[in-house]
Amino acid sequence: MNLHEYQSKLRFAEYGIPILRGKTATTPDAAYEIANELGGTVVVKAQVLVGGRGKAGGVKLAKSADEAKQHAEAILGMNIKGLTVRRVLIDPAADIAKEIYLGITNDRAAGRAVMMASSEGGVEIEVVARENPQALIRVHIDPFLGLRDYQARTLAIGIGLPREHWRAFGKIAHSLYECYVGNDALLAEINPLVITGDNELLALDGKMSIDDNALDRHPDIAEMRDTDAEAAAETEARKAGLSYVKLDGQIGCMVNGAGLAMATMDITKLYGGDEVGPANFLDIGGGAKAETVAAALRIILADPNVKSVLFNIFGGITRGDEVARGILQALDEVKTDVPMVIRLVGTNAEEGRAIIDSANIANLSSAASLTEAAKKAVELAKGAM
Amino acid sequence: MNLHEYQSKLRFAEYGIPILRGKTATTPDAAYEIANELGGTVVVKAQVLVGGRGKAGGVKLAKSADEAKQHAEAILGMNIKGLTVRRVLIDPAADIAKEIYLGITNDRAAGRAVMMASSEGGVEIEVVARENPQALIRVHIDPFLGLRDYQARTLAIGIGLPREHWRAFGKIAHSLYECYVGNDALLAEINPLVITGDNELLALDGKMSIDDNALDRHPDIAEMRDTDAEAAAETEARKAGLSYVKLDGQIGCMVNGAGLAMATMDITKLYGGDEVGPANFLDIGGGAKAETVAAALRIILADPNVKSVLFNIFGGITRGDEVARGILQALDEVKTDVPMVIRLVGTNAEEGRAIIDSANIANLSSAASLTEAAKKAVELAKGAM
Amino acid sequence: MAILADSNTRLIVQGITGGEGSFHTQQMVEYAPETIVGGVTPGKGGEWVHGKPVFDTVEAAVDATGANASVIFVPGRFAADAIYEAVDAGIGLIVCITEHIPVHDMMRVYDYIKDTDSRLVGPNCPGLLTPGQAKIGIMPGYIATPGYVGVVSKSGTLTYEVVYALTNEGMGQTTCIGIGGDPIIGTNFVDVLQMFEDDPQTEKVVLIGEIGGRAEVDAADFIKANMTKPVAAFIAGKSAPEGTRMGHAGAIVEGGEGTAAEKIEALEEAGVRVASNPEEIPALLK
Amino acid sequence: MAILADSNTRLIVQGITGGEGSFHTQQMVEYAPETIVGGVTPGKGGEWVHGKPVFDTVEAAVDATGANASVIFVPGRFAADAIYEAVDAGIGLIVCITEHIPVHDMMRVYDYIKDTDSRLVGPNCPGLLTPGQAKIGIMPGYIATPGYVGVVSKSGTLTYEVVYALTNEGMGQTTCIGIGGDPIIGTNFVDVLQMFEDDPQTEKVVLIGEIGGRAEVDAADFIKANMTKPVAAFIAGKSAPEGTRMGHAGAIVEGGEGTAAEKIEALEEAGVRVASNPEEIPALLK
Repeated sequence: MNLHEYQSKLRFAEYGIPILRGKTATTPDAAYEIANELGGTVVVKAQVLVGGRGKAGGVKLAKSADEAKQHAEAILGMNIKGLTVRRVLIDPAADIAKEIYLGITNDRAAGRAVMMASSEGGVEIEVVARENPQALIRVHIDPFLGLRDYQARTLAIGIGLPREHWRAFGKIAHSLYECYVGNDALLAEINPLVITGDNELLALDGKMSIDDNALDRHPDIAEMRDTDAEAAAETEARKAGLSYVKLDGQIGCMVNGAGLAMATMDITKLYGGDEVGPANFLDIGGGAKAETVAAALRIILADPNVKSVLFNIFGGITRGDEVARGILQALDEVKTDVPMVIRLVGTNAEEGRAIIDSANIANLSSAASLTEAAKKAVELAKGAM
Repeated sequence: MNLHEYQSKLRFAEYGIPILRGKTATTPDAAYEIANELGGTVVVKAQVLVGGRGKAGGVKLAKSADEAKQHAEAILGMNIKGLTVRRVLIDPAADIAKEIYLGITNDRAAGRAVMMASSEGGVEIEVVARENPQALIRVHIDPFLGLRDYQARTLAIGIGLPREHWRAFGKIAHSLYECYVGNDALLAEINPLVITGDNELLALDGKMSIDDNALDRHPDIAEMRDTDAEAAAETEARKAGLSYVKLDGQIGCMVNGAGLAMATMDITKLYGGDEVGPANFLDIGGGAKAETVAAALRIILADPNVKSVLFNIFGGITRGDEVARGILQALDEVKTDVPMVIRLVGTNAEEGRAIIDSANIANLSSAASLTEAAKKAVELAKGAM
Repeated sequence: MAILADSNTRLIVQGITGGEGSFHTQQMVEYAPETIVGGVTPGKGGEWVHGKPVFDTVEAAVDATGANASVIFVPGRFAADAIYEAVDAGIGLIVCITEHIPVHDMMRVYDYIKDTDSRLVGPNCPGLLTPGQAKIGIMPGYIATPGYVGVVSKSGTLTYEVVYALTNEGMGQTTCIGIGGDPIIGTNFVDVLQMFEDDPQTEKVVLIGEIGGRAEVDAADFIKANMTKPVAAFIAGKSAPEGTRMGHAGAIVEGGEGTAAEKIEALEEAGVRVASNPEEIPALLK
Repeated sequence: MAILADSNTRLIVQGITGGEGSFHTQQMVEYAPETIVGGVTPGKGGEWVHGKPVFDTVEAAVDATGANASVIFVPGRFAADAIYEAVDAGIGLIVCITEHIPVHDMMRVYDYIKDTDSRLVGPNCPGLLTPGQAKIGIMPGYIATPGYVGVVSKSGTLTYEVVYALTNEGMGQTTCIGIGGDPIIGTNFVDVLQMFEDDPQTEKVVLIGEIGGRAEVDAADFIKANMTKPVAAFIAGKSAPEGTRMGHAGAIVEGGEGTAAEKIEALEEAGVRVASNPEEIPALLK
């Protein structure tokens, strides 16, 4: 789960990282009030869970409260990469002498957290890593020891930070580490971390991503989830315990298991070529209970692009006949004319296919192999276009 | 630094360990008020930093506030193994069904903390360890992982605790561990941990010892030091940065280094036999600066038993002539007639001895070896008796 | 021969009295009764589940049964503790089926276990299957048959798909192992590839990967440098868009890294035959 | 030959710009100039102390000088961090002179270092001296002379006393090492006895212990089981009363355990000649 800039920065502040004390507004009038209260030049920043808001016009400097209101008016409701801006952050404008980068995430290969710093702040870290890898200094952190002073120093030295800033930088690095651990974050990033004209260090922009698997020990964070930033279908899927991602194609895929769901998507794309492809990723998890299948089917069919549906269920321990009955029961609840192909594997898979076939549902057919099922679903989708 | 029972139990309570909510009194009248407020039967317990107060009559049951006052009157001012009782704890009387032991300390050989439990509560753990070692269950704790649930369970199983108490016991074990770590304790012990008639677990008595080396990160604990419980000389020595322990003998020893100080004590005892022996342990630390030597000398001479003083200074890096001058300067400040022997080693030790000898101080002589010096000090002490 | 588990394995089930644990214990007992020696659920010591004794601690189970392997079915918030307990009791092979363990918990587990003699497989994995000998975890037994192909995978049902396809083509397996798709796992592709390379019975190897991370690229490097046995592979997620997590906690392409394309390229460059459809795998191994 | 340090040692001083660090650096440089290659003080990188370069981190010092040993003079609250830094930089021998390190800090350090290739000596110890070759720490160089006796001790000045007595009797030393008297130390008697037993130059060994703990009893068990070379010993604190701490953080007889009497008994039972006066030691070795 990703946090907005203002949410991330408030978390940072709780751990002692210096931030600008701006406020957020959801209306232009509120933006005016905040800018007025802050006085001087302010920055109006779209709070939206996607990169590149600056280029999209979502960040504007305002010399007066009136100007702040105008900018808020323009930014609120703006669509940035498919997401609507519903909130702006009004921060005092900072006097920036130098921008650096400081972030922490988990390094899968090392099995540890890695803290990274770069003297090139304000640039996306992936870009630095790709184009100027030696400018990116990394230290791996022992999860039991935590960040050591000497590691913070190694980062400061590595990015050529003047000695006078080591102490302040070290404090921020420690705070960021504590913030990362304390919030079960997958990523905590200050970008840019600026040195101001007064030689103070300041977190100007921030980003945090929280481990969904740890949200039950952070109920306060779980409450911050911005469902506006999710497709409605994803919200619904999450509530039903399903893992769903909407894609651009025409073939609705319902699969058990994430790897198999991806493979199923890939194969519809393989056989669909440029014409048709997967409409979604959807993992219904273990088994295939009627209510889960029904919820998944409703979500898939809510997508108007969907022209055919492909069920790919590898029963595992479950018996094929049971799965077949679960699917029929779900189809009984969710009526649809969209053509569907079902491919069942598992103990008693043949019995399962027999049950499907004997149910004589006009728009539902079965297939023996994944390849056959995918080809059928592709044909059906093309036929319905 | 050892904490009193009431101090230890308040720490326990901060970490969620259930205790009786008694209060302490330093006067019989205050004891009456507390007993009256608590109502019912109470226990009046001497707060004194030494074991065996029960046998000494320092713990008494009182059925009324009047009786509590009488007991407080008897206990306050009582001398228990050389320490005067200045405070009593008035606790409600507990309904005890069963007493167990739970404690944690550091195990030098393992380099780790060891948590110990025994079904024989109320008995000194050393006695259990000696006489019934299989009744003492131990788990060693990884300092980075902390106590694991399964370890608390292992203790509960090992002491035969009924299953219904595992959960409560586990919580107390975790709390005790956190209390031990959080307070930089060397020892944290609940003895007895009782199961009440209502099947509740309760820490009836508690003991904590805090690492002196960590007191600067626990200023609240450092303030709790009970200087009443120290000999005045020990308090003074501690303030002067000296390590001093009063003993029963006649030869004041002033030595640099703890091991050498003990060895010097041992040798005076070796040559003094049953007649004379060391009056103290005293480590003046590195070097021999005049002000340190003067402070040490004042402390040694304040003991009326002291009949001779033995300086044993192994100069290490320091030069012998410098040490000699430091000692003469100190003797100039602290005038005394007690006979003294000085044994100096180090670069320029002979020059040092020459300086001592040429100062012509009537009651100060020098010796070349430790053996010679100890024998001299023994003779001088015998002569002065 | 096989890797990690065979008919001599002495397995305990941590969380044996829970719903999942009990169900899969039954499956495992049916598959290879002698290999299952007991289970652990705190507070349930002395009970019996599917004919196997339950203990209060792993240590007690090890003392009584001589267990040398453990499979973990306890809920996410207790899983790390269950792993520590198994390690401290000297269990050599620990297979953690539990999903949804937080990454920070796993970073600590990973660090703790690396200096011990225990091997962790998973978490969030289907476990492993040595056909005809041992079943540790939730992989359905009927999909596999004894033979000479080693299978290693990040996935669950996709693994079954491939194993089933191999079995249907008459290509039996030495051991099938699901290592899990989480960002931090105890045993990675390279570890298992080394074991298959060293296992005299394994003749060919199948690797099933997916988007996210660089484990498949590391595997390709290892294969190129160290493997003599032929390897076929499938990488799931070719059609997945960047920046979107696909179910598995680890399956996400971040900052252009971890794409299926780069993994496939690395594997092909290492001489691995990469299928575009998992059902092609048996043909690629022939 | 010698143990732990010789003329090939490349030593850095952590805390080289501090009062203690600077003073003892001078002493060490005077004793064996080639063995001291630099120092570390954060924020002072680029300076020079007694002709040796100062670095901001241990890693930078190792990169520039090839250091393989470090001696730590930083204040107590920074000492654990200094040890971790030295370990992480791959320093093989870390000698911590610093005293007053809290036990809880040391329990973590002890646990961390045991799975690494680094050896810690100390803390709260005088360090070690290989006469004529290397001096790491604060032991005065003039008290020792090259020879064939290995000396290991929990103490500081008491060690000097014994070494000085040996030197005065013409009995030179291979290496003199103070392991420190704290409850948790990196290197114990048994570790050093093993090294002396393995060192071809060491012919005889002196062990200097004191009350508290059971390290001397463990040493006696080790000597009985494994040592062929003669050992003489002195145990300080015979006259110390029970339950009172004697200076050293570890020197306390608790619950009747750790008395001088039981240690002396165990050592004598192991064939060690135990002196009742440290000045007797040379005679016992003859």
